[in-house]
Amino acid sequence: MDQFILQILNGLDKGSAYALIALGLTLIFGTLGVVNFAHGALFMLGAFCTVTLSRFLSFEVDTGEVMKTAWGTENPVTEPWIYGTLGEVTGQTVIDWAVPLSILFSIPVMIGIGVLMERGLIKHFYKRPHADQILVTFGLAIVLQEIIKYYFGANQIATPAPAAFVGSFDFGSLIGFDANSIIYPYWRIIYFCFSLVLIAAVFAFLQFTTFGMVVRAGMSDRETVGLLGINIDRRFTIMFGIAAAVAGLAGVMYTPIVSPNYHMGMDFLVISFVVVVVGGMGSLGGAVLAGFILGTLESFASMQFVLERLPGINQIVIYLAAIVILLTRPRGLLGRKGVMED
Amino acid sequence: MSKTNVTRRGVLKTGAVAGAGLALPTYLAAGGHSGFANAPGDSSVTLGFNVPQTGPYADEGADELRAYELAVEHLNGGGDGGMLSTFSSQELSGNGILGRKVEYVTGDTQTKPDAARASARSMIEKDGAIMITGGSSSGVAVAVQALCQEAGIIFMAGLTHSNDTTGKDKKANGFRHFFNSYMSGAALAPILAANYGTSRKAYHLTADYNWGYTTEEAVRTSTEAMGWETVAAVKTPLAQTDFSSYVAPVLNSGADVLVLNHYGGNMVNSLTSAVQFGLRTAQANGQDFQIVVPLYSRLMAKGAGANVKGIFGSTNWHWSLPDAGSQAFTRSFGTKYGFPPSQAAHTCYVQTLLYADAVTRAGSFNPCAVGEALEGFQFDGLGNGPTLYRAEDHQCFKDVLVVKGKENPDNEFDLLEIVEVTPAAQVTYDASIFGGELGSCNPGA
Amino acid sequence: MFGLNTKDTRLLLIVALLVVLAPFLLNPFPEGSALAQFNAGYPDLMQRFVIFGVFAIGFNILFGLTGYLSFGHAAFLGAGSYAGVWMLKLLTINVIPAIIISTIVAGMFALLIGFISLRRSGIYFSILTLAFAQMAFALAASVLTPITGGETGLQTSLNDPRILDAASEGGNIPAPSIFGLQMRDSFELSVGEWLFTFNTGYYLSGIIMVLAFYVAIRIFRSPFGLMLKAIKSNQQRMHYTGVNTRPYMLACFVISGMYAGLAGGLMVAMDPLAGAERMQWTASGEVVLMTILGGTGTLIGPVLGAGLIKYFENIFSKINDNLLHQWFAFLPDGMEEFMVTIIHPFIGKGWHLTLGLLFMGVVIFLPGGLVEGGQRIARLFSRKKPSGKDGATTRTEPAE
Amino acid sequence: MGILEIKDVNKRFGGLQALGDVNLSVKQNTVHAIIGPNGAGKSTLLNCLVGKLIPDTGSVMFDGQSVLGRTPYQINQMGISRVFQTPEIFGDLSVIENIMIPLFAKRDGAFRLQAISSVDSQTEMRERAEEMLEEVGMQDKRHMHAASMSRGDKRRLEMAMCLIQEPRLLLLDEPTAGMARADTNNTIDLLKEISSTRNITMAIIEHDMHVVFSLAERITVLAQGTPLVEDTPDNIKGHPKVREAYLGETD
Repeated sequence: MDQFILQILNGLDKGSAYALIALGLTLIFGTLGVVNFAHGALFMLGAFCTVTLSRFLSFEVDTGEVMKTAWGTENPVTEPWIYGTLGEVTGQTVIDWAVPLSILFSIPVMIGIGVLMERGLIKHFYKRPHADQILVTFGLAIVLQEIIKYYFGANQIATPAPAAFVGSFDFGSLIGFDANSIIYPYWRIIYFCFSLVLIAAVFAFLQFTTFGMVVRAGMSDRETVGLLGINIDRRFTIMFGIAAAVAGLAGVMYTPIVSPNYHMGMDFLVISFVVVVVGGMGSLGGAVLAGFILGTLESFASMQFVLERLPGINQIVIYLAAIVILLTRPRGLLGRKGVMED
Repeated sequence: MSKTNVTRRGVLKTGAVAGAGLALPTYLAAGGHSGFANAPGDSSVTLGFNVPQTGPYADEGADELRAYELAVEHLNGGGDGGMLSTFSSQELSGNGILGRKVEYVTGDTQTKPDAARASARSMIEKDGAIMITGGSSSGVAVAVQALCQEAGIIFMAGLTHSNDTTGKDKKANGFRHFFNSYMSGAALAPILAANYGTSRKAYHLTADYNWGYTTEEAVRTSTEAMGWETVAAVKTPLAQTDFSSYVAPVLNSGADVLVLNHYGGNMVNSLTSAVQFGLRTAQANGQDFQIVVPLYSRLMAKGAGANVKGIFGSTNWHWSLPDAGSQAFTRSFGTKYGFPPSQAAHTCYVQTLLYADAVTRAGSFNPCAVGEALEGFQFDGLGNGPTLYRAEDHQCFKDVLVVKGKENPDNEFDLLEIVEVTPAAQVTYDASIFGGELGSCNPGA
Repeated sequence: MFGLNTKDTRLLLIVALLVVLAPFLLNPFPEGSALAQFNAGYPDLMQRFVIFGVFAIGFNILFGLTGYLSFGHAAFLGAGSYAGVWMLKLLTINVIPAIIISTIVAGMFALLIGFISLRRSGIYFSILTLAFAQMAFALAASVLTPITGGETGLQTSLNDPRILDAASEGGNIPAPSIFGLQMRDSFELSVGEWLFTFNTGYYLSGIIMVLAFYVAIRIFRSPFGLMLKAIKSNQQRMHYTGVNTRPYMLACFVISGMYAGLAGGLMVAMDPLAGAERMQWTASGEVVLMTILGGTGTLIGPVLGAGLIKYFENIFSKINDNLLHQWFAFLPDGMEEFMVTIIHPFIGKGWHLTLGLLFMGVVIFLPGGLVEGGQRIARLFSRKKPSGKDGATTRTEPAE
Repeated sequence: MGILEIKDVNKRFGGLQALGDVNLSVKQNTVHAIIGPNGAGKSTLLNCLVGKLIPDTGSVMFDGQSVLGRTPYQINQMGISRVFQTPEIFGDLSVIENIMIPLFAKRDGAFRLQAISSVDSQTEMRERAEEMLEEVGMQDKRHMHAASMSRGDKRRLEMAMCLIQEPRLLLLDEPTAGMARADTNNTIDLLKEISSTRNITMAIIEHDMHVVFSLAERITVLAQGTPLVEDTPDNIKGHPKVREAYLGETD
């Protein structure tokens, strides 16, 4: 039973990651109708906002001393510049809090990247065939990846959560199980809560603001809204920026869970498309729901007693579930009719 | 159509066809005079360095490439000579290989068997490479080794740790210096028993592919021989990035040790998850919970950051080894590139030297002669103590290092500390236990 | 000729001629010259050009004609490869049975996946095919290791039965051959500084590619092809025209899958190893990119796209700084360093970057793919007539 | 006994009774119009005839065979063709190809794999297609991209695509909707010519009374899913119930 509850927690946690990534994608793909293969790259760029900020904060400057290294060269002794400005203790704390700090840092950066991307490239492709969109965004994804690889290397980069969040929360004793039977890491709980807040914020924004209403109207009938004298193009640009920021924030918060490398976006690309389509094209709620369903299924499939009975099920469960859902529900969970069906 | 596999590019390049201006076509018939594929010309010889340059192992590949460039420099008499002076066989004198200047071509394996073979074939067919070396996974090593066997080229494996490379998939033209899963298990088990006791219950997470299987098998067998019990062994998809659903159940499974049969990104991520779930600080069965990583590399340790502290594992070589060979190599590499070499760099450097030495001793580039010179070759001074290139399976037998994550690293390269140098004798096994057949050497012509 | 109209015949003859002369055309630079690095006329790459050409031609029969974007076509390539290696292991080292069985097995696999996936259209179809292929890949790399060799790949080995062959002598695995002629056998011709390689495997693959191309032209020009184009254009009207679109789609999907299987069979015939990553989504994505890059729906486009991507993968990844220094050695030291620094990010380990820029460049400046580029160049020279639907290729108009 | 016999057809969408006890008989070789105000169930009825919808109860017989449970393509193969409100043609293809596709469908049935023979070599088929083009006066547009034509030409093409299949029943869903007066008149002439020169039955759904009274021999007035009255055009014109239910409202 405790194992079961643990896997539900895992499922919610994984699901929140999938939902968050799919949310950004479905804003662009499910609603603007652009097949954006660069979405994974946006997720990756978000993660590298964290790396950049943490690198910047802990950028080492010479202290003036020189030390002989064990491999025979003489290197100057260095320390993070921030020690010089804030003192060692405060400086250390600021570096330690790089991940939460980069939430603030990444929002403007990611919106900027999103807007730049839309203005510079994507807007010329709204009316082009999906095939062309695939080619251009895939090309862009590769270019973005390679730029990151050029500066940060291919290896994973450790980006731990602040020391205050290390450790786990004991759910078990809270609900009457043995102590330590159901423990869950603080950071993952934070990630889950953060996702819920972000998802809720995006929904509220689209539902309750005039901007959101116009965008929703524009999604269903771009030309009519255009005729009303509303500059829908500009709003779509902002929408793209928001989607990029959502993807980026998903990446920022994910860094302590999986150390980022330049390739992480590609690893998530396929799954995020599967989540969006299983959720149903054009449905934000569907994407979120699909994220949680697939995350939970994946968690259960990785349990030992499941694997003993169905070896390899953990390898395929997401795809199997996707096939079953798409065959029983023609437009995914909550898809709108006629969106990317031809 | 005349039958020939001989590519004459090497010959042409070095000007053997001097009649450059001749308008008359020259038909090259079977290259019978040399008797083997890609026989080099008189002035230079081309080696093929096939390493991952894209994909998750690109950094490891880059380090391998640095080592190869260093080896070529040393073979051609440049730099400080590195391990040439400490190598027990003093045949190499810095004038290339058999008096021919060493040149090289590079390629990208992408850590995919298909791409690696394409790259290797291009080196053989287009560039006339006489030997192929490199790689950072067993899938690639096994694939390229088989290709070299077919093409009649010597393959000097880079980083490949699966038993299969010199076990069931061994080939007469292929040679491995790196250690393997079996040796990791054999070296680790006594240290684990000494540090964690003999009444431990282990939980294995195993990457779901060939290397994972052989590593799990090796560690299980050797730890169970010490009295440990295996509670569970769960296979994890190679593409997995978040291991929470695999790690979460471990604490309540009755196990008190977690063995991560993962490499590269898998290991970094599973270890990160394990530490997040508090396994490193937990208690189980009245003992401190422990984590073990059978195969360590410095790049992995770097990716996992502080999570590796105090965690045991094995490695082929480490730059902090005190012997003269290791020191010479580390100094030479550090001077050129500004940081110490990785174990992948070391094995690649050594393999290049070993090949050059074997050619020199054999007096020929013929793969069969080279293979004969390597088989049963005993040497020292290349960093792992006295070493044997066993004739039966073309596997090197040498000391294996048991290491653990350093508690207080001095710098970003000083992440592992050596706990034990397990002598070669303790990790040697019977050549027949993994099956497979070497076949006979193929000179390619 | 051959049941084709003049324009198609001309196109077929041009392709056949290019295949025959490829060893010359792809090796334009003399051996040992600085530019020899750009030569592509060695057996492995030439084989890859034509084999991926077959793969892309087949993919285009599905995507170009019907507009159904399969994102799991690599599964058929992989299934064909595995079937091929098993034939080489069990039956005979002669490649003919291997190639035939590969095609059939892939066709059956496509029938199964197509039957299910074709219940949906658009993006839903794409994701279904993707899901099937990813399952095939994940299982082949892990739990199916006894059948597929897992991550290491399936290879021929010394103790394979090969029931039709005489016991092999010596300790070497026989190389794939066709009636005694080994695939890797080459004949070399040296003309002055130039060296040209004529490889058995390449010509076998080349002949099959020309045949596959010929069949593709026939399909494009057949009533069946017309029906498929009509399905792409207006599925609704098709239903009310008395046409059952499902069997047409399924037949098209299976034919396309068989092309992929044929490519897989040829791959293992040239180089007897089948790896699981051949089925991964990246491999499926690659053929999509090849087709779009070359020009979706055109006959020759996919072949060009396949060639270009393989060229970059195999040639640019092998350029290293060492070579750059050789090329620019004639410049003064400072300039040499500068040039090397500028070019360095785009070659060797940066070849992906170049490829990414190429994708973007083509789709931005040549909306119809490479074929459009070719047409523009042709127009520049001839200035005779504006492009039309009557060209040798049937381009779908991108803008509506 | 008519060629098309609709008996007691009912269709509900949730709480809405879209069709209630529809009984209708279309005589062979007549032009039968179905009119009615918006929401009267005209389109629902049409969709029940072509297999897009299945009635909850009742029967639809075409030439003595039930069409219920058959798919659109099967019903087309029985000899029923349909013209849509907005012309449904193969926009990506040329005009002549548009004509040849239904011809192949007629000759080969719902599916026949002819992947190797060439379209160009099917001279007999091509000749018939050319004849049809001439008949509808589009012979000089044969190589045009169908999508690039005017709306009137598209309608004409769609009509030709239906006629070349020599259907026994042609269903027309507001064939002149959105057309200019001149185009409408052309279409009326075309339809008149078709009905007089061919043995073809037509069922036409139409809003435009001008069209209806120019063409129809029988008219059924549908209101709230039920046939109100069925009669000749002259009688319908003066019918008080019709005025009340339909004409009075619109005009």
